[in-house]
Amino acid sequence: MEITSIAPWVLLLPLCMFVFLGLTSHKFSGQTSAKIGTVAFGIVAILCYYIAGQYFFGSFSVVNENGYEVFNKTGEVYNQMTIFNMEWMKMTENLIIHIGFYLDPISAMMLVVIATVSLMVHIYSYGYMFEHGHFDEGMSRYYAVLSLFSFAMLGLVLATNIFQMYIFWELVGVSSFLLIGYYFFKPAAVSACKKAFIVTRFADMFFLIGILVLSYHAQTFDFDKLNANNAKLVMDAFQITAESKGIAFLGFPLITIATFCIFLGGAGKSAMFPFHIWLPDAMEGPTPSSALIHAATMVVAGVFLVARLFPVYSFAAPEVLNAICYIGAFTALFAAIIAVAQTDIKRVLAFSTISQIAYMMVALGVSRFGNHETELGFTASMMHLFTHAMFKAMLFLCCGCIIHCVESNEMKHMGGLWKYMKKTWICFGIGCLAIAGIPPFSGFFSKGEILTACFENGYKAIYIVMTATAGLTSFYMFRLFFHIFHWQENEEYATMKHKPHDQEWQMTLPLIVFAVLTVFFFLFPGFNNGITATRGEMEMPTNWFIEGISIAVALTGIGIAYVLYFKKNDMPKQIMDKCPELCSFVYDRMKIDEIWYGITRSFIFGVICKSIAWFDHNCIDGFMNFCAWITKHTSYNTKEAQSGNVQQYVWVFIMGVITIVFLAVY
Amino acid sequence: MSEFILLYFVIIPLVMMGVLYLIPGEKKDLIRKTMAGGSALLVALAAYITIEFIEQRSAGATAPYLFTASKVWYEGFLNIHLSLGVDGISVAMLVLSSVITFTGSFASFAVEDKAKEYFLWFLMLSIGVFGFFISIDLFTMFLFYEVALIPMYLLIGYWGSNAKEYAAMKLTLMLMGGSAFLMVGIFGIYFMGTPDGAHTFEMVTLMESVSKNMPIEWQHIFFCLTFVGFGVLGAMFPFHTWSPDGHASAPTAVSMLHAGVLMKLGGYGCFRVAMCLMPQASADLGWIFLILTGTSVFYGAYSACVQNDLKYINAYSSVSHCGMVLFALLMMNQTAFTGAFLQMLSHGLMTALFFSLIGSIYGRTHTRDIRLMGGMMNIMPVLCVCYVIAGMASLGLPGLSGFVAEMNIFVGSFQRSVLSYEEGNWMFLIFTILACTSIVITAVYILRVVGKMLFGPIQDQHHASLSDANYFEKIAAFGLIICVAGIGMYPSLWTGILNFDLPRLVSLFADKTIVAPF
Amino acid sequence: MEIVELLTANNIIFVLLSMVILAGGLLSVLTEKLMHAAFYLFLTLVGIAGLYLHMNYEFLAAAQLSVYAGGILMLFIFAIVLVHRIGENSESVSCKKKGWAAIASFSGAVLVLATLFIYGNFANCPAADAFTESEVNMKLIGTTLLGTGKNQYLLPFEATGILLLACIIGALVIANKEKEEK
Amino acid sequence: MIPVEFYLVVSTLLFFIGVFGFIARKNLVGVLMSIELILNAVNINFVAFNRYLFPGQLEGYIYSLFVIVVAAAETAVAIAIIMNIYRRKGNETVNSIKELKN
Amino acid sequence: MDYSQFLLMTPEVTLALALIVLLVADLVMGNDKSKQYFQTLALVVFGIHTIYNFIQGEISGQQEAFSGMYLTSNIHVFVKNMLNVGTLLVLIFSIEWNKKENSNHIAEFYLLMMSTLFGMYLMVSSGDFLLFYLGLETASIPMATLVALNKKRNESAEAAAKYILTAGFSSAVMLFGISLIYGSCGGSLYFCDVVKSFAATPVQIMAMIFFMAGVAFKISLVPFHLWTADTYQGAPTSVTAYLSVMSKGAAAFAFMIVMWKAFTVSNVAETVWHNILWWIIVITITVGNIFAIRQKNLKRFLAFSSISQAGYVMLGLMSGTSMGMGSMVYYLLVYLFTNLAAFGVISNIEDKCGKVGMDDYDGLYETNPKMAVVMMLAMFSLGGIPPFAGFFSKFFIFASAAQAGEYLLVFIALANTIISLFYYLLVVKAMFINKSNNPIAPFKSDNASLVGLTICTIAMLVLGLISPVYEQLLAWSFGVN
Repeated sequence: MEITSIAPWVLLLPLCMFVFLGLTSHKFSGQTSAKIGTVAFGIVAILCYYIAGQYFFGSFSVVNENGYEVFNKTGEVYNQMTIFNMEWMKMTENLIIHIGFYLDPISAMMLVVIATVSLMVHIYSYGYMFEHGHFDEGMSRYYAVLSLFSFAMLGLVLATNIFQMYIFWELVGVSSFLLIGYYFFKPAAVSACKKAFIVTRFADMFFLIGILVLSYHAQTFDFDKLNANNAKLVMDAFQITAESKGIAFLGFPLITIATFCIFLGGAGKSAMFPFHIWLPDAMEGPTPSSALIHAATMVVAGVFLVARLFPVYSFAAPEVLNAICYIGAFTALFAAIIAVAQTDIKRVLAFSTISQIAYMMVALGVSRFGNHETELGFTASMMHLFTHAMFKAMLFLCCGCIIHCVESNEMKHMGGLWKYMKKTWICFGIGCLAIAGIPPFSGFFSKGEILTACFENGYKAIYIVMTATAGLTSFYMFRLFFHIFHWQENEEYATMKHKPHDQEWQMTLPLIVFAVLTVFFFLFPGFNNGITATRGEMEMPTNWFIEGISIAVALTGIGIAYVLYFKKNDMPKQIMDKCPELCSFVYDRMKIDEIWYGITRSFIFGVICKSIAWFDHNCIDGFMNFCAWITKHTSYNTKEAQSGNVQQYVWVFIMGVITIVFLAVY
Repeated sequence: MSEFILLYFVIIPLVMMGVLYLIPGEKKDLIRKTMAGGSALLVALAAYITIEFIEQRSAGATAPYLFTASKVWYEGFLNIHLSLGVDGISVAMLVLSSVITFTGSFASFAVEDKAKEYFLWFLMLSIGVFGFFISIDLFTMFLFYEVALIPMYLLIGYWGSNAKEYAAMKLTLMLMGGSAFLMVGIFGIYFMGTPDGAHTFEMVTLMESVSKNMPIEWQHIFFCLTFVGFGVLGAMFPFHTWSPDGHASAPTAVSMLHAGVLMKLGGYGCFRVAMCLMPQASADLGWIFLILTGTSVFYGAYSACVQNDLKYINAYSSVSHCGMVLFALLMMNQTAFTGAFLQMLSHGLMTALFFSLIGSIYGRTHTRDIRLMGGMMNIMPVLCVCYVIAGMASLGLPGLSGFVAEMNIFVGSFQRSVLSYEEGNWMFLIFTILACTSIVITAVYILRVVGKMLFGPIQDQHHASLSDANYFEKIAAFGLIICVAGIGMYPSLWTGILNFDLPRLVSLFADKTIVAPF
Repeated sequence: MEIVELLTANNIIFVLLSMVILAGGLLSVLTEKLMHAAFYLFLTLVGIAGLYLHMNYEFLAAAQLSVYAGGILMLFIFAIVLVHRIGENSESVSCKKKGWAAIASFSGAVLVLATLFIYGNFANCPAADAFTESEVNMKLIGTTLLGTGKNQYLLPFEATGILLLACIIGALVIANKEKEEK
Repeated sequence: MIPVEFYLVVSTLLFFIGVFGFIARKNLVGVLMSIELILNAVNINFVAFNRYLFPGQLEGYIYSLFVIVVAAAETAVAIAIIMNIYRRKGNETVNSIKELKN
Repeated sequence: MDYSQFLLMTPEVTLALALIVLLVADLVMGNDKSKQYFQTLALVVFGIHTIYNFIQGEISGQQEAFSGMYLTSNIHVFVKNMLNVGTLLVLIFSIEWNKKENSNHIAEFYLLMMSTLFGMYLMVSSGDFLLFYLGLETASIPMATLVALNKKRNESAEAAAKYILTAGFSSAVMLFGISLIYGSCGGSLYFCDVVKSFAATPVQIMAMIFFMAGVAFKISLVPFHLWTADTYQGAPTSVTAYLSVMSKGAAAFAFMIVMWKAFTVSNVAETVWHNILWWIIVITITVGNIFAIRQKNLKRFLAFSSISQAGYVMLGLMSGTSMGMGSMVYYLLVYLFTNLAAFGVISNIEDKCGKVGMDDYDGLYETNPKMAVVMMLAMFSLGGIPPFAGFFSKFFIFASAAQAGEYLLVFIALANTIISLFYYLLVVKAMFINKSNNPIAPFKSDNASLVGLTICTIAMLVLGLISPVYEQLLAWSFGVN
């Protein structure tokens, strides 16, 4: 198969499925739509695997726009390949938006991630939505939107230029919106989807401004050109030299502003503080879609964005990378702390997602071009992205199974489930071990590399924070795990019509697939071969000292969780009673949402919008009405001028003459 | 008459008016069929013109206008011509108008009361609109502009809702006020812009002669007058206030045609008459209007956030979007121009879609207060999905038309802003960034509607038994959605058509220094 | 110019006539009784006729006397008699109204006179001192009225015919009214 | 010789006396009389100008003749109308014709 | 003595002949039986007069008779023809009224109409202040009797009284002005002589203003307009129509001729009256519009509308070019048909059910759609809405003012059209939008009115769209120099 001929179908097929399923939603039953959607995505997944496989392991070439033949690999270095690039809209001579297919190690990796997770979610959803199915006809809509999301996400990672990325960026945003709001009759879901969309939209505005600044100066959107030769184009465009930071705006280097704005876009999607507020609420969506969008794929778009522009960041704006790593570290710790206090199992996972994405951000932030040590973060980040996608998706899907049985998200309705759902128990356990960073599960490798990167690049404080976070992570994950599966059996199970049980194969198969991927990750071909900043091969140093510490910290976390939560006891309550304010403060997510609401509802809505509306109604409109009123009023108040008295008429007449004469003559 | 092929845009509605006049008022079905057929004919004509235009341009026709035909109307001194012609911009507008007339006709099928008269006025409105876009003579342009104004009054006043009489009067009078500015401007252009004894209203001649003949001080005056004149129709702050009331009270199809097309007359006129004829003046004084239009962009958006009436929300969003059109025009570079005209198309289509849907919903629930509705998605899924699509187009979702327009506008504005910033002026940059913020606010108010009205639990149990869209509403909505998506997916078609002519027009402004006060 | 020189017969007559005219006019507008007003009006009209005579325009004076004093005034008197029962014919006019009227007429008079005297230089007119004592003979009047040349007035003369005809018809129609309604 | 200005003084004063009368009188006949005063003032002007300034032609002279004639016609019609009013309303003061207003 | 000069005066002569014929006929037709044919006869005679004058050949250039006392040219003749057509239409509209309300004075009605028309002819054609004065009086004194013709209503008499008194006063004021002109402008009252010695001295200016006031009264320009509304309201509707269109139109045209010929030495913009008129126009349009808003009686309403229209008409004077004249005449022509259409409808409805209030017109479209449509067209045309003729006439007259650089004035006038559109739309609103419990019952109007309305409607619709009329007028017109 020619790559160039199959590549368009990777994008076209999901799009067609979206349109097809959307238009025929009332024609087919939900199951039929689900089957069609799943099969179609299965084809897409195969194509993705094929392309990724060919890219990493095979050999092929495409002809680039200059007419040179580009191979996927030159020696050890993977090349960036533009499989196709179609002009979509020409803005100026240089600024042309293309829709294309850009293949490099990270996008190939993302292809695999997306294909895998999305396919699994397609399969899983069949069971989940069908049986859970309030809503048979909604299922077609669900699958349609899943297809839309897959299309958008694939388009995003395959973008050849930053504007294409922005386009698909918005599309994933909207599909996320639609999926969160899938249960649109639930007010909570409605407000969650609005929140998600508006917050990310707000961040996207910065992304757009960043794109505008960057592209105006660089006169291109293309990643190829932006990143080429150590971001030389950008450096020149912004007149960055060794001595100066180039063009300044308001005293800041413009490049810093531009790249930071772009990062803010990513921060919005990736739920970095302070844009993280939407992600916990987004859990109102169906659990499989949370697994896909809010755990594995869309939320890492921000990480992917920074990785995609990594040369620009690294060479032209390293200070932004610093900022990224500090923001990331803060977010990681912050989210982990909040996760400790949450009782909704999906919320816990959501905060853990925030925290884990922050890990990736930190890893990127500490990374620089230079040597293998400094570039380690990049690879670590990508690795963590991959591993996290797998185990977090698995955790979410497990949650889906649990919620399916218990019909509640709250921990207090659970406990002792291990007896009833063994497979889920095992998978969830694997996931927790992985996220805690226990070898040999996948999380161990990626997290370890991240910590190493922090440490080795001299970010000691960050390293400490991240290690602490790792401990917290293992604590809250196992708190969750024990709370759900052990603790104390919920008496209600006995009285339930359907006792909790492992689900049918559609829902179990994905769990197993992910579990396998998580457990046997160490068998994978090394990420150090290709998915690196230089796209070449690199050594992955293993710092046993750091690994050891991280394992120890993780085990400590697990241990504490075991003590506190394995069997029902009073200890957690006692601890919480010691500082109830702090607990409720943390439970309330540190009131960040309230601050946001304060700004938006009270200030923007209450003050700005209301006052503008008031101004419009009373001043502008009022002025027009006043003009009309004054005219009319004058009219009615001048009745007396036409008094009916003929002598008055003449008086006016003669006075008119006199006045005119006076004015004209004197 | 083949050289007057453009005149068919006026003749077809005229003939339709004649036919409708002959049909007795009770035969509503026949009237509707006539409308459907006739407006379909208009769409076909517009399509034909578009294709033919592209072919001719691609074949190398470089005349500023194609399909030109000119016939002296008032001979001698006045030298008024009936001059027809189209360039890329007008072709786009013609397509927009015909599509909206077509869908508007379908959306009007629900009109029962005096359907015949309704359609007669509706056709007159469309005559004005079409006539405006095919004219290349200032006099006929102005004439058709005014022709389009007056049917609005009766359409809103009779078939409207709420404070319809107030709104109708306000709208008519304010637009008339605009035309007062405009008329003075036109006189100025006519008498001072052409040498004595060779006065003419013809755009082609005026394009060259105005800047040559008119002293720059007078150009400033007449630029302001014409810009304000058309700006009123384009809902420029602070002359926008007719728009919310007018749109809120107008019957469905009238809102569609009005917001969709008539408001575009404003932007089109600002560009064609005020800017292209007096480029130097627009470079000198554009900043005044930039402040106003920049204000309307975010002002409309913020106002929309706190409205509770669906139509008001949409009307304020129109203020915002149409402000964007004028805003982009004043940026005076090709990308911004492209964006402006795309925005015209896009806003026209999506706002028409909005209004047709609102009309359908209102026709069922008899309320437009979003606080009183909820969970419509359960009740009338088709209408609501269409509404969501319209909303997405409005907030600039890629793949729908709003996105391409806005992106062009932002890129274009940004280019101008940076140039201006490098000269030490802040103004353009500030307003460009303000305009950017409007995309967030747009999302806020669109989602507010979607969240409150379409999603959520069913608010009013009386609504639960309402029906979903019927066939003509579907035709209207789907037709518009196809167009919206068409532009959004494949913008090159339209940028291509526009770019046949824009470079020529952009060159008018190329050598001018754009003045900014700060 | 000494006072004595001004006391020519001409001047004295003029002054007397003017006083009659103005006093008559003033009284006629100020008096409360209509009949008195008509009488004072008569005085004014006669005074004006006297002025014409003084300027040697006998025909005009005659016309003035016959048409105005004889015709129009009679009409007035008839009207007064018809519509006013004697004894009830006094009318009191509010001071306010008179005040308004006075403002208008006084300011007007001041303005017009000021203009005439400050700016009017009739004395410098080429024919200013061409005052001839000669009478206008009737034949000249006749040819002037019926001639078609410059400064001859056949056309106005004919037009007046139509005017008078129309006025007669009109006045008749209006005056007829009462009878028809009965 | 009496300068022509003196005639103008008389005529102007008479004119404005007439104006005063028109505005101040209550009775329509009185109002009509005031109009006659004004017309006479005009005639004095015409005649005096003719006599003093332009004696060569009879322009002012003839004009005043026509004015007299027209005045007569006008008075006739006006009195007919006033009589009409009187017959309808029972009086003929200015106040009786105040129905049409605003 | 060159009596052949009368041959130049075809319109006047034929009109006088018609007048005589009718006078004689009236005398001959003594009994009631033959009187019913009088109306037909009068219409025929007047029709013949109209047509005869219409088909007269063109005159070459400007001509004069009686040594400049009488001026004529194609445009003069056109104005007279226009007045003929208008009068004919008025007569047609009043047939029904004559039969019903005025059966005793049919002959007088026609005779008075025609004699006032004669006066207007003289006004239009005068080249001398005397003839102008006589024309004006001929047009106004008999008019007062026409106004008083409605025997059933007190208002009619009141209107007539107001009219005759103010008319008398204003003509006296005008005469005072003329006398001063006589004194200060070289002792000749021929326009061509006046202009020679017109040097804008203060006395001359004062004289001119007094004169202008008198004419402005006739055109009802503010502040000389106050009689207008009362008289229009009180007069029989056909007379109101006649007053508002013919009387005003003739006076306006005559005013232009006088101002241009007698008071303009070289350039209009430099004259004093130009500035005065500038302000008068502004005030007139504004006051007319503002006062019109509050009116509830349609006739009164149209009176105020006609005041503001008079302001627009005066714009034609401001340029002093042939375009100004042509535009003004064209404006008058369009205004004639438009206003007559409105009055035609009003008089029709008044004849049928005696209603003239704006509230009475509520829901007219439901019951009498055709009447409502004609009225609506008239309102739109008056408001200057295309494609009706009113738009074109407004456009051209504004253009003529703009030609002279009067952009500010044009703008003010245009801003005022907003107000005027407001109240015109009020009528439209009443007919189309408002609902009424007691609408005017459906009726069938007489054929004559229908013919008249049809003519007016067609004129409103096509007059603007066909260019030859205006082009021809422009060709015939002349400017100051």
